[in-house]
Amino acid sequence: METSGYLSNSFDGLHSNDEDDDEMVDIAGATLDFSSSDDVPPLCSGDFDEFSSRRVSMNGHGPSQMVDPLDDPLPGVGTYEDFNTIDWVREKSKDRDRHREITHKSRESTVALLLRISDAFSGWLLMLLVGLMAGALAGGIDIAAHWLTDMKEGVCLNGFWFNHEHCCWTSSEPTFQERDRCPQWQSWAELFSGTSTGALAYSLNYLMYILWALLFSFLAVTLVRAFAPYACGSGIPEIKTILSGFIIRGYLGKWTLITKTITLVLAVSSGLSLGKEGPLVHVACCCANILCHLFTKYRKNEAKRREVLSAAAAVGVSVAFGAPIGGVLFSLEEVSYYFPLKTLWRSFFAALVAAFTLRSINPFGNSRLVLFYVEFHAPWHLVELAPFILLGIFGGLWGALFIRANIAWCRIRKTTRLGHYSVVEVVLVTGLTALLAFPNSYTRMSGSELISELFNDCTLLDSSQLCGYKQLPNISDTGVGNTLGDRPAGEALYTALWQLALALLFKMMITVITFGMKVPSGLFIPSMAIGAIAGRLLGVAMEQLAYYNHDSLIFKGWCSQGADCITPGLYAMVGAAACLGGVTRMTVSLVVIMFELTGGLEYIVPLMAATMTSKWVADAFGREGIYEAHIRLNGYPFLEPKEEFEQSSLAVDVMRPRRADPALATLTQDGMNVGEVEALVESTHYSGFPVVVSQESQRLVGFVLRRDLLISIDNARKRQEGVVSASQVVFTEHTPPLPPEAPPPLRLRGIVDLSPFTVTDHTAMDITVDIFRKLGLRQCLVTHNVRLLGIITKKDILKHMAQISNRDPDSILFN
Amino acid sequence: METSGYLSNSFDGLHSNDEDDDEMVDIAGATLDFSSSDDVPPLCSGDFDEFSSRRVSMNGHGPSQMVDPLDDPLPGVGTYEDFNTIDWVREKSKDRDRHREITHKSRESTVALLLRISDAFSGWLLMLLVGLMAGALAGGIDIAAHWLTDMKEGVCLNGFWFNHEHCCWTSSEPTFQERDRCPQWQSWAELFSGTSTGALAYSLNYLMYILWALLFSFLAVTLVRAFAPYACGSGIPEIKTILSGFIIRGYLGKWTLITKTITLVLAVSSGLSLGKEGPLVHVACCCANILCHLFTKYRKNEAKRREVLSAAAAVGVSVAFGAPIGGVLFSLEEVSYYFPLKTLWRSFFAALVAAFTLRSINPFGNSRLVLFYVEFHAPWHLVELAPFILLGIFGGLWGALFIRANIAWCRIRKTTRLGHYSVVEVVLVTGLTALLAFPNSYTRMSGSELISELFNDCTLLDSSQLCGYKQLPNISDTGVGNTLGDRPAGEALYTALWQLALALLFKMMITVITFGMKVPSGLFIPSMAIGAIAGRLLGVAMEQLAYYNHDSLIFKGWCSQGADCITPGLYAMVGAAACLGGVTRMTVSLVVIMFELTGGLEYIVPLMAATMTSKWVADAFGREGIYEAHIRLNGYPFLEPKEEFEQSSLAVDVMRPRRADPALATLTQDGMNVGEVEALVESTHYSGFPVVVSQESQRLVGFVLRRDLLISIDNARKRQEGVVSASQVVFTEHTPPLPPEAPPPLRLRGIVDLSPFTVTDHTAMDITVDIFRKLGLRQCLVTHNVRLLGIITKKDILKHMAQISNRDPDSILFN
Amino acid sequence: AKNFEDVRCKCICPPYRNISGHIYNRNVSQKDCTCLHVVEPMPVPGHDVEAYCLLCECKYEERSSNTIKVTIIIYLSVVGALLLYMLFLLLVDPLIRKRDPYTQPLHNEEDAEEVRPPVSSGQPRGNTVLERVEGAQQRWKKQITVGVTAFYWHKRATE
Amino acid sequence: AKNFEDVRCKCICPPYRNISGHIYNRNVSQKDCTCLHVVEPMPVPGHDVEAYCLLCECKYEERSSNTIKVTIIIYLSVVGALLLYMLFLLLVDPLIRKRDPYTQPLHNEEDAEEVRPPVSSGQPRGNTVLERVEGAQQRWKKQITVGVTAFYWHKRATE
Repeated sequence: METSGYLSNSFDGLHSNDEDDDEMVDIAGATLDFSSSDDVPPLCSGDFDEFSSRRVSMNGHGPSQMVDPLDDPLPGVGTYEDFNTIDWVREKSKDRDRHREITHKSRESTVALLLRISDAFSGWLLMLLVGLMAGALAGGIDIAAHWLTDMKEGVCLNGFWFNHEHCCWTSSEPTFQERDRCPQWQSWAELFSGTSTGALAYSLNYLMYILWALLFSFLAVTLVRAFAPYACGSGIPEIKTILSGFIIRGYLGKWTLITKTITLVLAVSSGLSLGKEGPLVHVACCCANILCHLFTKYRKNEAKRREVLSAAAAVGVSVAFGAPIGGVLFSLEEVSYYFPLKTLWRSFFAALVAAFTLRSINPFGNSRLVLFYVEFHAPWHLVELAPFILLGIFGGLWGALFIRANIAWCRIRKTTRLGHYSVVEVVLVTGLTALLAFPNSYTRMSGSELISELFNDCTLLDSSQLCGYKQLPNISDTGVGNTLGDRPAGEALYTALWQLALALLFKMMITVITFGMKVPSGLFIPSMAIGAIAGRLLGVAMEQLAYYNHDSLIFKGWCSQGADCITPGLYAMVGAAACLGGVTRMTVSLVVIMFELTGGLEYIVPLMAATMTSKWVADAFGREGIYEAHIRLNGYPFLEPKEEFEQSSLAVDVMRPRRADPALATLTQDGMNVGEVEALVESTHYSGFPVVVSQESQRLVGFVLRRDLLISIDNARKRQEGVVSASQVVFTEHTPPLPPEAPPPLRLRGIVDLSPFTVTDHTAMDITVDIFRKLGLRQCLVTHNVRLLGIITKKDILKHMAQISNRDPDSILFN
Repeated sequence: METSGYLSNSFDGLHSNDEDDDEMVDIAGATLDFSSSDDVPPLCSGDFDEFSSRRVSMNGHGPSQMVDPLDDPLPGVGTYEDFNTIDWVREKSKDRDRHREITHKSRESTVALLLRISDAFSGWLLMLLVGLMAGALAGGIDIAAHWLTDMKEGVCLNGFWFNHEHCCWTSSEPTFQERDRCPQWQSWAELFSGTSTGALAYSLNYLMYILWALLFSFLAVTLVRAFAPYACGSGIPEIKTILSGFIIRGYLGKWTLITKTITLVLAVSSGLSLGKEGPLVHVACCCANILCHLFTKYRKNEAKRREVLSAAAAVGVSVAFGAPIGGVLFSLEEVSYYFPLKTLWRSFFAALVAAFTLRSINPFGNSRLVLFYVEFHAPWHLVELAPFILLGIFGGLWGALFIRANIAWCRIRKTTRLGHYSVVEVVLVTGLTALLAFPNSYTRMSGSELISELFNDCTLLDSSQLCGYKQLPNISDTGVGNTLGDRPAGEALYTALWQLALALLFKMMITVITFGMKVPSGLFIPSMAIGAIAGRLLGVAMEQLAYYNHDSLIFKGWCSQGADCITPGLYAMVGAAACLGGVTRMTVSLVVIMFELTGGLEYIVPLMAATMTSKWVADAFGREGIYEAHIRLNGYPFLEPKEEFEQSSLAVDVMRPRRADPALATLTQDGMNVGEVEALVESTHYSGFPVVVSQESQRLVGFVLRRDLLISIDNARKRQEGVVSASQVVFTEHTPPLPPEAPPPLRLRGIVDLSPFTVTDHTAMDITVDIFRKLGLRQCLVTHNVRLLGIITKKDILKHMAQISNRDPDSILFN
Repeated sequence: AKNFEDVRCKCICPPYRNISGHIYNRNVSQKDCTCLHVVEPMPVPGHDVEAYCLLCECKYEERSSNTIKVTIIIYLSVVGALLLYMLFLLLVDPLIRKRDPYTQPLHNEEDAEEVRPPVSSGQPRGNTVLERVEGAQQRWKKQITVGVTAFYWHKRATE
Repeated sequence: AKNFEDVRCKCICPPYRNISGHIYNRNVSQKDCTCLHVVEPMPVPGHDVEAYCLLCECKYEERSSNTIKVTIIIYLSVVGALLLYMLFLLLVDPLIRKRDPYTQPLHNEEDAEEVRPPVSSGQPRGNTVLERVEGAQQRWKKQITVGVTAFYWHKRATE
């Protein structure tokens, strides 16, 4: 039963042409009315006429004018199967043809000119729409997640839709010590038992907390399972792979978008150790992909669409952190594969629009885009670089450790029977998290709130536990301004430190098993929280050290009595950057994101020192970031652009066929009949065949893709009269003379790529890899003195690279 | 006499191998002792041994093990001539070979392992050095230029080395109204005539101002002429070309560095309408290039060196604007050609180090890196986007106009006899500038000071003319904070506005004829000044409009009486960004630079709106920025990465030989003797020759560069016994059997590139152009069914592109 | 028009001399959001007001309670709809299961027939080549979404 | 040790009531750089001090006069050296001009001989191919640095 399901599914995949990313619609949304409006895209009304005219030119009665081999004469020809890699060169060339045609037509009529102008601006319009939609969705997610998170705690009597903070928004009841208490907000204990203190109230609250958490996570994992399995995880590894040219149909479709948005809120609210930042990138990419369907230019071209997706990745980070520049750099540094300058401008524009939309929605009610925005401008001293570098080392070690542990855990999940119990797993982990998290106030609060509290610098206005310093008698004399000098730690602070240390351990454990579960889960917030806790601990330690030793050699110059010389919030920030850097191996984009969070350039050097140290330390234990590790774990065909190819092998060592293999399967440009071609195609599983002049000379004419060949032959058999198995297949420009009784030949020059990429057998593999990366090739032919020797595909290269680094070459699953 | 000078010079150029960028040393620095220490680079002591061992393997007695065709067996082989383009693929492959060798060796001994580690970190060390050196130089330039600028005005009695501000540093004499007057600083009139007011004093000061200006500019142009003609101009067009792979020896050499540093200070101080920002990029690149000589890895590899230069361009902008992130983006968006992620990290590091160095030098005494750093956080209203977009349109129009006017003027300078009188031209323009600039206080001050004053927001603390608003009676009641509400303009402000309008006109005229003169001259400051004036004018106009119509429909919502709703300084900033954007066509990097200048994210949207409008408007009049226009004016071989190739031509249309031309000059892999090869080489001027199996089959074996061929043959004739004109030249791996009496063959397989890039004749030119751009090719061979048809070089492509856009293809001068 | 409930001016005043810290919260316009207007009653005598106000931090904040309400309601209804749909599928499942699983998918294919290449129905279904290609995908899907996909494919085949 | 001259605390006080604006400038350490320490004599009576000081802006600034001195002196000496060298070249020019211009450049080439490929002296000088290659360069140089290069090449040939 399962097998038949796969087969019919992939069969659809082979022949779907327009509705490329919405296969899920057919499946889960069968009774919803999405599919019909989408399968015939609104802008593509002339499909039928085009089709018939193409058929005529295809079958070649009359002089064929097809000089351009990349013209797509049949629907289906020029598209890709699911789980395959696109050919960037072909796609870009297709787009240029399209553009040229529009330019050419625009000289003829005013309407066409207007069409051309609208075509030129459609990219910007699309960016605007993506920004608006992603910004609005992010705003909605923020509001809903906040509300649901507070739901675990209690309910607002003013209106059930208010979260705790908004419930007490206009109340004048909160006092300086208990800022969030107001009569309108009722905790579950108050609501049920009428009392807010005592053991009963505590246990009631504890119970409700766990129950809600379990409910949310159960709902999340069930919805993901039911509607869009692709909605699980952070999505960044898959988006990286998709941007590099891989096709995963439905990964960025409507159902994924809806499910991910809904379940992300549930997952975040359930109190699991995960964040919304990574999934927001996935959500933004889904938006972009869906909006691409409105524009022919982007709907029909996989390469152009990937430009838009690169920009969407920037938009995702922009709304996640309120950092438009950081988002663009993140997309450039971490996610994108092909990032031309035009995309740079556009993604910047889209990121700005999204940030602006989010700001106008104002989800936190404080005109900030993130909860943990900080604003302090305390100076730092050169000596402090030493603890910052220490934090970098911690971040690097944690990053390396986390990646190893998480990958090991995911591998267990994949290979053992554990993988079959994803719902149970999620519910169990949530229960454990909630059980352990509630007693400690620093784990009970959400990740963003924790980070916000840790980043915050203690001023006179603060009354949190972390600011529980001993009051000095002469405080009011310090005078103008809200900053305070260093003070000795008080009782409250020591308690907070203990709790923080426990929270650190707990978060470190739980994050390893949380990331990779079948709910949407981002890694940024947990990593930052871990780093921020470590940083804050070190910061307070440094502060106390400076306070008690302000006359020692190190502190003498800059830490006089009563001066404010150490800012623990800054340490938390640096620690967060270091841990995030260690896990994701980002550097520049991370620094820019942090610096947009703080709005000040003062801390670039500390942040840079910490992230660089973190990256170096983590790289010493393993070159891959968490995303690359997950890509490899899943066996996606991803050609890492950062990795240098070190081996001295030649193209001839990598190409197929190997010495012992049978000869390369080639087609001749004439002399083969339909039956032979079909037999050849069916006896092999290659995705393309070189066309040669003759089997003896092996002189290369071109390259034809299996999919195009199959579709064309099938089409001809159905629509063209007289095509039988004995008909000759002709790839040449002019039909060779045939015996009079022969059936009419099948002319297929239109689907032959007459300019396939070739390298000589002596080409060093490093150059070949470079060509594959930079041009985005799918395959490349190998020649020797112009005799065709073999073929190298992206998969061959990946297998070769896996072999070199002593990994299993069969872990590369896709073309 | 001139001709012989050229010849012997270029002859040196052909055979120089190690001292690649310091040819100028031989010429101008003959008696200085630089040359000998540089021609033998300190790290390359084993040159001789390498040489002899290579020679043995070269001439091939014994089995040749040279599988790698890119090994460089002779000094000189594998290097490039002056004014030629490098082959990126070859260079990168060379570097990978080097790296592989080091990795291989490091497994053998500890010393080699240490060498490997030092090699891996040498890139970072180099970046550190570049940052330190460029930061220090920029600090020195800032201090010296400030001092010299004030020298035009007077002298400090405390110590002649203090500028005006530092002269009055500790003085308590300055009053609130006249902040810069103190008895220690004496204007020339005070010094000579004893009085500081009256017509006599004014004329004395006027005269001294002009005389100093003339002296500075005369010195500048004379030094440039005498020591380093390459030091003139901004240098960015040439650096762009160099980064794209062109070679201009001496352009980044020691003499250029010294001369540019010295004359930049003189040129800025002379009061000409030019800035130091562009030349600082050139200075930073010179530093990087010189420091590259310390590291074998970078000295010997043109591609690796260009990575360092890309980072250096970022460093230049970083120190010019105190904007490390903006600098990196500038390098990425505007200057660089090949910018891998590794370079991104490194250039960010170098930019930070440089900014840090500059800050520790603290040239302005206020811990800021630029004079016109601003810090205001006044909010802006959505309605204000309209004037901002107006400023964008102004900036775009001015950018387009400036580029046309300046290019026309430069063309006149190039083609008429005016070009012969560069000294006279500079002196005349300086005289004119000084004569017209002195009476108007806004043109008399330096460009940065003007921008600083225009960007500044009027607070209670300011007393400048631009803040000459009418005092309202209830001012002291506005209470806490230093901001002020809108006020009506007073007498002083109206005067200032008139002066600003005149200054705008004057700056617009004079900048057109200044840029391109034979002194170091940057364009950023004048462009920004023009935009800032226009912006400030519009800002004050808006402010007054809002003040007098605060009840009208537009202003009602946000401009209540007494509120501070329009910030003229913000308009100046937006105007500056718009004009700079119109001239240079930067977008993202410009916004980031401006936002690092202001230190706040609030103004991203206004800045983005203005720069985008400016770019679109300017692009409507001409696609090129000023740098691209200058590149084309000078005929450099620069393949614009931004430009899309629109034509549908095929490779066969562009390749040489054309249909009417004689056949392609090819070498056969055996069968030719030395004399024939020499005759073929000398009868053509191609820079490389394909090697084929035989003249009949034209089956391609490889490609050999003219330079390598010439050097190898000459070397063999000198060093190898028995090589005469009749000796066979053999490109095959195994020597074919020769008649016994024949002279020993000359084996040259080592210099043949066995994997030349090939495309088929049917390849569309857009794909070919893409390949050239992305892989950095120099030439590509064209085949048809594996028969060699012709060759396409970068120059052919550029000529083809020039022809398409109806330009003169002969304007492309270089390979 | 702005809801009166949707603006507030919040002043946080830290401890000062012997007065403990206090939070003041009032619905006033942005113009009036200063310590002098919001802090009432003023806890210090007249000459100390300026010094006390200097320490206080007043922030004007806006929100849109309508946005919050609408967002939450939309969110809840989407979740509800999804849950209902899922329940529906689970309930209908046993009914459909009795029918031949192969007849059901045709319903979709007929809809999309016209824009798909007509070859789709002529292709033999059990093609061995296709099976081999599918093999890899199947392996992948098993590894990645095992458990999840089981549920999902099962549903698909039985729809 | 920091020079006492190299630190200052500058307070700018704007006009307040009937007191005109004033600038105060004192050599004090960073800790003491507050309005209360620097503004002396205080122009307002005791109870107004806090309000007046609120308006004043005090900035602590540091500089290094030694850096300035050294930079300027280095700069001037480099300019001087360059000018002297240029004068020297101009003066020696007529003396050298009498000699054969072709014998002079050898002095340089001999120095560099060993690291250059030995072929350099065996190559015929007036090679037509080379001349053609050089033609383009010559054209370029003329166009770009005409005037400047004339002076410079002239000097080179006569050295």
